[in-house]
Amino acid sequence: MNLDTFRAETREWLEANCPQSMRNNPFHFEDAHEVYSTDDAIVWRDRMAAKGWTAPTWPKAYGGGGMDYDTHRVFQEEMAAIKALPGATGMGLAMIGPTLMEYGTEEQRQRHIPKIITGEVTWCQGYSEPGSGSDLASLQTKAVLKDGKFVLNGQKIWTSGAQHADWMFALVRTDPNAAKHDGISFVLLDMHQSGVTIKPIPLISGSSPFCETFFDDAVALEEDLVSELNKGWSVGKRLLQYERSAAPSRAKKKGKPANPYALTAKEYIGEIDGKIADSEAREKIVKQTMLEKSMQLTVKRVFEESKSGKAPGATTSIFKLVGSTISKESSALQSELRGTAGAGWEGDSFTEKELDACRGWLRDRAVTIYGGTNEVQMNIISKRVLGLPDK
Amino acid sequence: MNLDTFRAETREWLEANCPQSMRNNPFHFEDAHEVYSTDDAIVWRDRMAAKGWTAPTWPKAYGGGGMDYDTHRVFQEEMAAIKALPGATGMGLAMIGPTLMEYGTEEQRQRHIPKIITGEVTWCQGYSEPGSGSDLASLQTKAVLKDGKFVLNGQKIWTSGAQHADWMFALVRTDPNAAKHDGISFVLLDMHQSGVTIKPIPLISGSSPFCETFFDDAVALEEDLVSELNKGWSVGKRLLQYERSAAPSRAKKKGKPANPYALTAKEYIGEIDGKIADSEAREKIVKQTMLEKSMQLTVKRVFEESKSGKAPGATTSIFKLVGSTISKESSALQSELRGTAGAGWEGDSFTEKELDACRGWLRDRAVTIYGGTNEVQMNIISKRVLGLPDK
Amino acid sequence: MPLVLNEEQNMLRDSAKDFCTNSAPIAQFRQLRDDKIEAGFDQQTWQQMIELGWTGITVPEEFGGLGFGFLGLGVVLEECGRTLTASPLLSTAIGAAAIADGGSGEQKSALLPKVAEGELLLALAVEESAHHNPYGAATRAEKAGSTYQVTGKKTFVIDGNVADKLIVVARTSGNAGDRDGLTLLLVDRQSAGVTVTKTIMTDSRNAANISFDGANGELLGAEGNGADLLDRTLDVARILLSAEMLGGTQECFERTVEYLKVREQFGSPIGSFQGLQHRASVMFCEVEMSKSVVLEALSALDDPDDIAELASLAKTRLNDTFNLVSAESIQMHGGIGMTDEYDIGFFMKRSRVCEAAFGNSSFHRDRYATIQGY
Amino acid sequence: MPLVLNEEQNMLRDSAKDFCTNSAPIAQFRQLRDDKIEAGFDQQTWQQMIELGWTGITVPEEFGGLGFGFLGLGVVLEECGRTLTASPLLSTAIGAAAIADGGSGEQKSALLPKVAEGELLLALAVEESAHHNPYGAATRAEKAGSTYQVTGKKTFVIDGNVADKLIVVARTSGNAGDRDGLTLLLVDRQSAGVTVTKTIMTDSRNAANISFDGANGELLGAEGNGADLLDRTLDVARILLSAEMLGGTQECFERTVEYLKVREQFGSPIGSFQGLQHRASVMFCEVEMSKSVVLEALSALDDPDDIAELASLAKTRLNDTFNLVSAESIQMHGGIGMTDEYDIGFFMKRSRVCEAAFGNSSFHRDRYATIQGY
Repeated sequence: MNLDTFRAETREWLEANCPQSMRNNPFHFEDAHEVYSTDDAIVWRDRMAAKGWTAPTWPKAYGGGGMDYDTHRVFQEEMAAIKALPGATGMGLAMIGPTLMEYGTEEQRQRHIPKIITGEVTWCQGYSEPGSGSDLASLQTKAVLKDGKFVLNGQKIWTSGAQHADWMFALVRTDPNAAKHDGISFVLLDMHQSGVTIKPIPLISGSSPFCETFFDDAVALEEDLVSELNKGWSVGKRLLQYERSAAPSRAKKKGKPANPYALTAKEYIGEIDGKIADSEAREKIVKQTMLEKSMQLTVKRVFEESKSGKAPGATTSIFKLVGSTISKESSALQSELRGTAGAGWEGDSFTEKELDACRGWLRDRAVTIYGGTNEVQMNIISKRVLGLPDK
Repeated sequence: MNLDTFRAETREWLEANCPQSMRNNPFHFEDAHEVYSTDDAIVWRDRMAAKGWTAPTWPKAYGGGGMDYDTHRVFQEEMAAIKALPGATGMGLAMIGPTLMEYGTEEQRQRHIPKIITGEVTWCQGYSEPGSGSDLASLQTKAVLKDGKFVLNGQKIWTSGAQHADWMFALVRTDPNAAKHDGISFVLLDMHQSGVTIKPIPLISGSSPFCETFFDDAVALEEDLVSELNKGWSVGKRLLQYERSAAPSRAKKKGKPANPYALTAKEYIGEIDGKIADSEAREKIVKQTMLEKSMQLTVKRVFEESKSGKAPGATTSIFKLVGSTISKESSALQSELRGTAGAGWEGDSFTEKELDACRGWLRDRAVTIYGGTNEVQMNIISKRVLGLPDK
Repeated sequence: MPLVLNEEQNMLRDSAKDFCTNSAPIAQFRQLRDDKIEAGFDQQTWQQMIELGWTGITVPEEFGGLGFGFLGLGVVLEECGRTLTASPLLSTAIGAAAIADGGSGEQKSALLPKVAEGELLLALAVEESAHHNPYGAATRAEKAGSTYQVTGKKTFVIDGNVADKLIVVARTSGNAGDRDGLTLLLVDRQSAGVTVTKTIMTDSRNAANISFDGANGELLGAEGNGADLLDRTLDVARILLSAEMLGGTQECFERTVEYLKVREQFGSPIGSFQGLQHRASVMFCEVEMSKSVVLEALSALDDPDDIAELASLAKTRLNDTFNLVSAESIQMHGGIGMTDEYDIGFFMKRSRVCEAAFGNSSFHRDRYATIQGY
Repeated sequence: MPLVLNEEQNMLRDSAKDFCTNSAPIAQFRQLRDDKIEAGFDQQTWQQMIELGWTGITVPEEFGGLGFGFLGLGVVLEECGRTLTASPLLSTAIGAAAIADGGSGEQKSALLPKVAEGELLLALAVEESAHHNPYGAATRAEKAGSTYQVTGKKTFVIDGNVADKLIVVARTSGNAGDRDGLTLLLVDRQSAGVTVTKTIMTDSRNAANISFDGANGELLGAEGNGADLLDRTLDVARILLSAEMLGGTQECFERTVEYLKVREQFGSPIGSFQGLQHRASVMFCEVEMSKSVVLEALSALDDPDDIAELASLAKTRLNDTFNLVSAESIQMHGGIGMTDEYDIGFFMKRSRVCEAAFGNSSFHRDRYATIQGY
């Protein structure tokens, strides 16, 4: 199909089918469950899924949209134009889907991917354990293969959205005697079974998006072993790359939006001769804004490079490190600029936005910890990219 | 003697005996040789030395001033009141003198200390080598004991003032087979001998306060071995502590001097409504000033604590790290505030002060490197003070 | 003045450390929060503090206090900061300082003994916006016979929900922002025309919005000339709060250093990684300098001196250091530091609220430069 | 616009890298400095640059140039930045941009071909004080028949000592600081009333103080209305200089990373210490972002766009990153980095002078905020 035709048809279809309440991108991942639980959201998901547009670039054979690069770009632009939320979200689409496409058997793909696209099954990730954070490969959850089934015992932590997930992909230790990277397998398991217990973890921000997950003779089927036995580490690592290299959405916004920090500062601090009255606050805003712009241009550069056929370079290694620092500082600044009004916890004395600013500041302390701490990211850059030696 | 009487007599004596050109404290150590080469300086040194006041607290037996704590304080205050330069300066007084007092034999003290006090003999330090900077104990200069003499071969670097020094105290390797800290000895040697060759090192600032020193069968006498053979490392380390813990002079200045950065900024940047026109520059000045004040109060606190009989705490471990950072930033700021006028190298287009600002900025990049890099200081704090483990 | 504690102050510190650790530990603070105790502090603990004489530390002996001075109170607050002990001690001491400095002989005789005995809680009502603004009062006070009628709104009044008397910064002339025309008034919290709404802050400590609708106020100091007394009172507040922040900073830092020694990853304690070691040593430097600055500032309160510069220096340094240390402590603790169950997050929340109180670093750097004339 | 180089630009880069590395390495720069060569650059090298067509890269084809645009010149300057190659290429390109943007048809036809052929060197004389101040001109221009008489003093005129023509920012009305009343004039360096004094800067590159005493000037652009042309010209200067700074930054960073791999202390390469590794990785992030920003800013010059924000972004980022990287490189090299004999110090000196040219970071952050309306 001609791209212009596709654009026109897509625009028309989106206008007709996207509920108003779903034209509110972006949202924070912690709120995903809530955002996608409304009636509107389910209607929207089903309509999008029917066209394969919940997974626009995935093969049609599994129910995906089958779009090529240019078509997908047009699609993204049209979605962004009305700020449409994606038809579905979550770790199925972002992580295990691509992994199965790369490492799964055809049978595994057939069994799991269509349900991810329709949104029928949602996924969570079972990686971290209490003693294994940055040093993930030291994980201890045991899985013993018996009669075509893995029997799992142990504990996972920081399982994002486990309380709402139907399935989990997990790294488990299948050979306790092998070297630490060599005895790990990658398995899929149903969360709705008696051997699995979930306990949400209250965070300093007051929300509980993560859980502890306990396995007490929990079962994963042998046919749900991804890749080979004891070869799970490389699958898991690859999957983390999907997470770390996930760059901010590139869809270009129309017009120049007002600087969001400046808006806050003007409200809470005020102006003198058109300049924010507190010169240090103004300087912080400029620094943060310039950093964001620099990062945005870097994402754009990498995107253009990959489009032009250049092999993905070392630049992507900075995405998680810089991106998470930007997010953390952004939230902190939005709280700080509000002064005491940005330090409220609850109650009518504060507006919704003020409370969000405070909670957001606390919540986003996590972004430099989860998904590979900033320290681990720096290790990766210094060793793999710069080639600095080990001790 | 009554302290008040001492103060009055000292004041009178200083007024009568200190040449006007020597009332110009402080000066930069790199300029010491020049400052102390004038006729006035020699007159001043000789007058001070005759009273033992070049080393006011050292025992009278060796020609020192023999002052107790309180007397010395009064002496310092009176010196500071007229900004008198010390009667003499250099590594003899600052480093090898105290070391000999602690580790030297009586014979060594008798032989060396009086000449340090009179200024007759000046000293330099032979520690660093091209391959041994932060890792000083890896030094390679060899000394072989033969017929009551050590024969030295090897190379020292960063020998401060070697081109003007009469004697050197040096760390040399006397047992190449021992563990690296255990084969080092501490020796004294005459610089005026054919086996010693000195080559000044031009620095980025344009000056050459340091030298390379080459030993080609240079000789140190056996009686100039300090402490025991192969026990030199602990002497050398102790001596470094004199250097590192040397805190800024505590003598209180009368009245409130104007902020030196603000003076520069007012001249080169200007003011709006009494505030420095560039708000970032103003903020930098406040930050630097507050840091200096904080450090000054910390020196004061440690001083008061030691006076009150408290054992010297961990606080002194921050002196070199913070102090050097402050010096470096101070010089950089004085250059930066002058804009392009602070980036001049030579010529009549710039004032003396402008050229000094640029040279000073370059020169003081060294303060976080010499005498134990900031990185080494951080290692010391984290391991010895905080007790963080080795790997 | 000497930058070391005397014997009396050392004893006070030891007793405070012992009391806070054993009778008012962080667990107590957590319980207060979880139970949503309206008063915001533990009454029994508070009674014990009174019995220990803490409410009288800064009250002169002639008014029934101990006369131990601000240095004495500072070391107590530092220990309270370590255990996050909630009490109206700080607010009341600030209020008492205002009365001691600006009150009439009659007011001092009437009020200070009650403070010393723990019978009178005080709070300073100064802010009207989300950022510290000492001369920003729009609240008006109209003279009515021998008293004043106060009308306006105050926000972020620390302990405003429990104080018996409020010291209200109002305006008898001029406009918001003018240094002239400010007047300080004593207003009973429970008197007519006063409406108090407790605000729930992220640090779970007391603060309130208070509106005044013709409430009765008693003059404290001179009418229209309150700015000098206010400046001095705020400097007391800044320095005392810095002392509390110093305690929180040290506790948070020490807990983090301990964690670095025990938490293992990649087969080693994470404290053996030089990247973290260097960051820890930078924090150590900041903490050591913070101690010196707070000590000097407290001494300056006792030994009449120009305290404005030192107050701004102390508040800036503790704002920045508490912020640095509490943020680094979360990062170095990793995931567990993000959980509500673990105490380390409390320090970051407390740091955030303290930072905003009585001037953030930007405010105080600007003030410091202005005082120094540039 | 695309953030990748096209084939032409890639070829230009390869050829520039080859030329700078082999024909104009740092050793050449050192020699120029040690010999105190008055012109400040190597004539033979400059002739080769002209032969390579570099002086014509940004000159439109209709005027005898290559028309490769600013992106093309940017990659060349980046390579020159790596080898610290001294030449009047940057100044002349800035001047040519002013002529192309503001000159009359006649001026363009007369001057641009000469620029392309390397026969005309240009320099922009804007500053009158030690800090960048675009509208700060007090230098006056009085109309006298068809020309103007220029009187005043300029400082820090880059390549002012070698340029054939100076583009002088003067004032035909108003006072220093006013945006209105500025007029740009072409003045022959060797004409009567022009006195040029070369100033010796820490980076050993060309700069001059120039005084004008009734010197003859030819109008460039509109009288009294020069600020728009000046802004655009300065943005060109800022972006092109940022491109050069990017080269210096990268070279300095790469040399330091290499040094970390080979220098051993405590039995290990110092690059194996995590403290240094983490600092190196922070620098890597800054360098990568710098590349993107410079590329976008150069593209914006070619593809008419609002360049002011990007120019301030680029200059700020490169000021800060070059400063960070060159300062860290000295620290990480330790003692040897302090010696004149070692090249790494040259980058810090160059960074210092570049930072002050066409606006330091404080200037550009203020400008950026102002453009964005806060």
